Amino acid sequence: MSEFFSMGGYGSYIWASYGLTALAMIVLLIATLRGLRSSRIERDQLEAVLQSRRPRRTKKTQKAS
Amino acid sequence: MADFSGSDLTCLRGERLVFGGLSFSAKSGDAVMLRGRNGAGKSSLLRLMAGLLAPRSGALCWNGESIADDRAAHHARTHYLGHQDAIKPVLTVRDNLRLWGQLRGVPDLEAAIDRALNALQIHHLSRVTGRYLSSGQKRRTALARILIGESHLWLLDEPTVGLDRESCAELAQLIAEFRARGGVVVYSTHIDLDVENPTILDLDDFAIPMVEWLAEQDDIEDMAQAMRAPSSQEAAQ
Amino acid sequence: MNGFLAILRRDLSLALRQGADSVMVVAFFIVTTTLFPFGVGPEVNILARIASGVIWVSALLAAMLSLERVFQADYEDGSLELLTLSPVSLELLILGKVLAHWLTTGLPLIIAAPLMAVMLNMDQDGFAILMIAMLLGTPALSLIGAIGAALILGARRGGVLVSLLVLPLYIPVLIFGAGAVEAALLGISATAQLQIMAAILLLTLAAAPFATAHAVRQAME
Amino acid sequence: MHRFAKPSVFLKFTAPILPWLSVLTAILIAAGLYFSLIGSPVDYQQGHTVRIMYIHVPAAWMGLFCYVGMAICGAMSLIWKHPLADICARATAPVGATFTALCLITGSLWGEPMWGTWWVWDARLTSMLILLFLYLGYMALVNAFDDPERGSKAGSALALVGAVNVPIVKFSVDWWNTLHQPASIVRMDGPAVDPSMQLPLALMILGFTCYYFVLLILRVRLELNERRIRALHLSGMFDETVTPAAAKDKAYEAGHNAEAKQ
Repeated sequence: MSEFFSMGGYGSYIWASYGLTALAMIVLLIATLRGLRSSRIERDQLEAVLQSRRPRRTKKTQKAS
Repeated sequence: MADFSGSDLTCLRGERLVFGGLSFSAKSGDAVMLRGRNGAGKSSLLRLMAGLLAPRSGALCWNGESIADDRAAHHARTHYLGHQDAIKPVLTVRDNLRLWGQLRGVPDLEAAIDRALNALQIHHLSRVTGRYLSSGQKRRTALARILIGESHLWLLDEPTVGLDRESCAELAQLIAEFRARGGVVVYSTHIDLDVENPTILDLDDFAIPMVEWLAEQDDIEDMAQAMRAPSSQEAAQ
Repeated sequence: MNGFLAILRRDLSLALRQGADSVMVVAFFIVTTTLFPFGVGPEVNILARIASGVIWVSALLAAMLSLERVFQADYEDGSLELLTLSPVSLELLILGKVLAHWLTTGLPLIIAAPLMAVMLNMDQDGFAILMIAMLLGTPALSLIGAIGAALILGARRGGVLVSLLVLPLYIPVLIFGAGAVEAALLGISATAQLQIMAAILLLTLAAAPFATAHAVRQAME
Repeated sequence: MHRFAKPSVFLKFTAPILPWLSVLTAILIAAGLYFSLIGSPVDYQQGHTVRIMYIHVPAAWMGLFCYVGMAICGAMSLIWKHPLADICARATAPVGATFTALCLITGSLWGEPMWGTWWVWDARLTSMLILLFLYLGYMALVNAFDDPERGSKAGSALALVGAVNVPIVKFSVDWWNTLHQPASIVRMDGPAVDPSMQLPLALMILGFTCYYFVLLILRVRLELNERRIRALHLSGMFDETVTPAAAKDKAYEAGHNAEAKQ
C-alpha cells in the first residue's frame, strides 16, 4: 500500500498534481453551487413579491398574445 | 415631404426597461417636444432616433424605410446634439467645426462655417481655442455644428443647457427657420423653449412599470409553453 | 476618403498642439531601455546580446502606454458619439485615428530605436533590419492596441486593463521583430521574419478596424 | 424578449440532462482515476511520473476547448446578439482559466522530477501561459464595467479577437522555440502514447469535458438568476410610495393605447 502512495519515489509530485486538480475542480463546483443556492433563494423571495404585486387583469394576457 | 416615424418602440438599458410601446410620427416642418421625468428615457429615445442605440423591439422609419437599413443615409440627414459639446480645448472654434463639416462633405465649407457662426453670433470667437470658451459659448459652438451641412432631422438633447435667455430665443428662431425649410426637429428641454406648436410626446405615458412588464413576460412564456405542450402531444399521437 | 483625411489631420493637429504626448512616449522608451544596463550590468557583450529584445520590449511598452489616449478623450467629450454618427464609415475613421496614433508614437519610436541600439552596443549589421522590422511591427501594434483601447471604453481602471488585454496579443510581433534583428546580427537573411511581420500587419490592417468599430459602437450603446 | 426570458426556459432544456451528465462525469472520472493511478503500466523511461500526464494533457485539452467554446459564443453573440451566448462565454472563462492553470502547474510538477527544472520555456507550456493571460484579460474586462451586460458584450468581442490571435501566437511561439531550443533540455513531448495509456487518457479527457458541461449548466443558471434578480430589483416594486394600482393601470393603458398626443 505504501508502495502505491510512494509511486516509486515520485509520490509527492504525482499526488500533488492529482490533489491540486481535484481541489480546484471541487472548489469551482462548490463555489458555483453555493452561489446558485443563494441566488435561488433571493430570486424566489423576489418572485414571490412580484406575484403578490401582480395586477389581476385578464385583458393583459389577451394583449400579450 | 419627409416623414419620420417610430412604431411600438421598446427600449431596454441593461436590465432596466426604459419605455415600451412608444409610437410617434412627424412630418416635414413638425417639431416634437419630449417631456418626462428624469430617467423617463428622453435621451434614450433621441439616441434611438439617431441610431446610436437599437430598439429592443419596434422600428424607426424615414419615409417608410427603416433607418437600420441604410445607416449612412440616416446619419447624413441627421444632426444630433448630445449632452456633451465635443469641443477640443486645443482647437479653435473654426477648427472644431471644420472636422464635422468635412465628415459630411459640405461644399464651400468655410463659408458654411461663417454662416453658422454668424447665425449664433459667435463669429468673433472663431479664432479662440476651446479652452477659453465659457460653457454657454461652447454650447453655441455645438449648436453651430448642426447648422453646417444640409440636414432634414435635428435631434436636440437638452439644447438649452448653459444658454442664457437671449440665446434660447435665437435657438427657437433657428428651429423655426429649420422647420420652415421642411426639417423635422425632435428635442427635449426642461425650460420652455419658444417653439411654435410642437407635438408633445410625454414619455411618462409610455413608462410601463417593470413589475407589470416582468409579469407580462411570464405570461407570454407560460402561454408559449402551454401552446407548445399540446401541439407536441398531437405530434406524438 | 475625405473623412479619413479629415480625422487624420484633426488628430495630428491635436497631437501637435498637445505636443507632450509624443515626447512622453519617446522619453518613456529611452528611460525603460536605459534601465536594463542597471539591471543586468554594463558588460558590453551581454548588452549587445540582449539589445534587440530590450528595444522591442521597451517599444512595446511605450506604444501600449499611449493606447488609452486613442479613444478616451473623444469618448469623454462626446466626439466619439458624433464620429459614430457621421455619414463616413466608422471603420475608415478608426483607421485614420490609428494612423494618426502611429505617426505620433510609432514613428518617433522608430527614429529613437537606433539611438538606443548604439547605446546598448548592438552590432551595426542589425540597424537597418531593426528599423524595417519596427516599420512593419509598430503599425500592427497600434492597430491591435486600438481594439483594446475601444473595448475598455467606460470601464473602471481602463489603463491597467488595456495592458492586460493587449500584451498577450503583442507577442507574435515581439517574437518576429526581435527574431528578425537577431537573424541579421547572426548574418542570416531576415527575409522570412520580415515577411511574416508583413503578413501580420496586413491581417491586422484588414481585421482590426472592424473589430475596433464594433467595440466602439458597443461602447456608445 | 429573450433578454427577460425567465431561467425556466433554460432550466427546462437542461434539467433532464443535468443528473445524467453528473453521473456520467462521476463514472468517467472515477474510471479514469482507476486506470491512470492503478490500472496502467509504469513507463519504462519516466517511471511513475507518467501518471501526471493523465491530468496534464486533459487539463491542456480543457484549456483549449474552453477557449474555443468562448470564441464560438463570442461569434454567436456577434451574429445573433443572443444574450445566452454572452452568458455562456462568461460562465466558461473561469473553468477554462482553472484548467489552464492546472495544466501549467502539473506541467511543472512533471518537469521537476524528470528534467530537474520547474519551468521550461517549452513551446507548449509557453503557449498555455499566454492562453492563461488571455483568460485573465477576458475575466478582468468582463468584470470591469458597472453594467454587467456591457462587460459581457465587450468580453465576447475580445474572445473573438483572441481566438483569431491564438493560432498566430501558437505559430510564433513554436517558431521562437525551435530557434531558441537549448539542446540540453528534453522536449516536453512526453512518451510515445502506448495503447495502455490511451484508455485512461481518453477517460480523463471525456470526464473533464463532461465536468465542464455540468459546471456550464450550473453557472449559466447562476448567471440567469442574477440577471433576473437585477431586473426584479430594478422593477421598483419595493418602492412603497408609488403603489396606487389605479395610477399604474392608467399609465399602462396610456402606454399601450395612446399614440403621440397632439
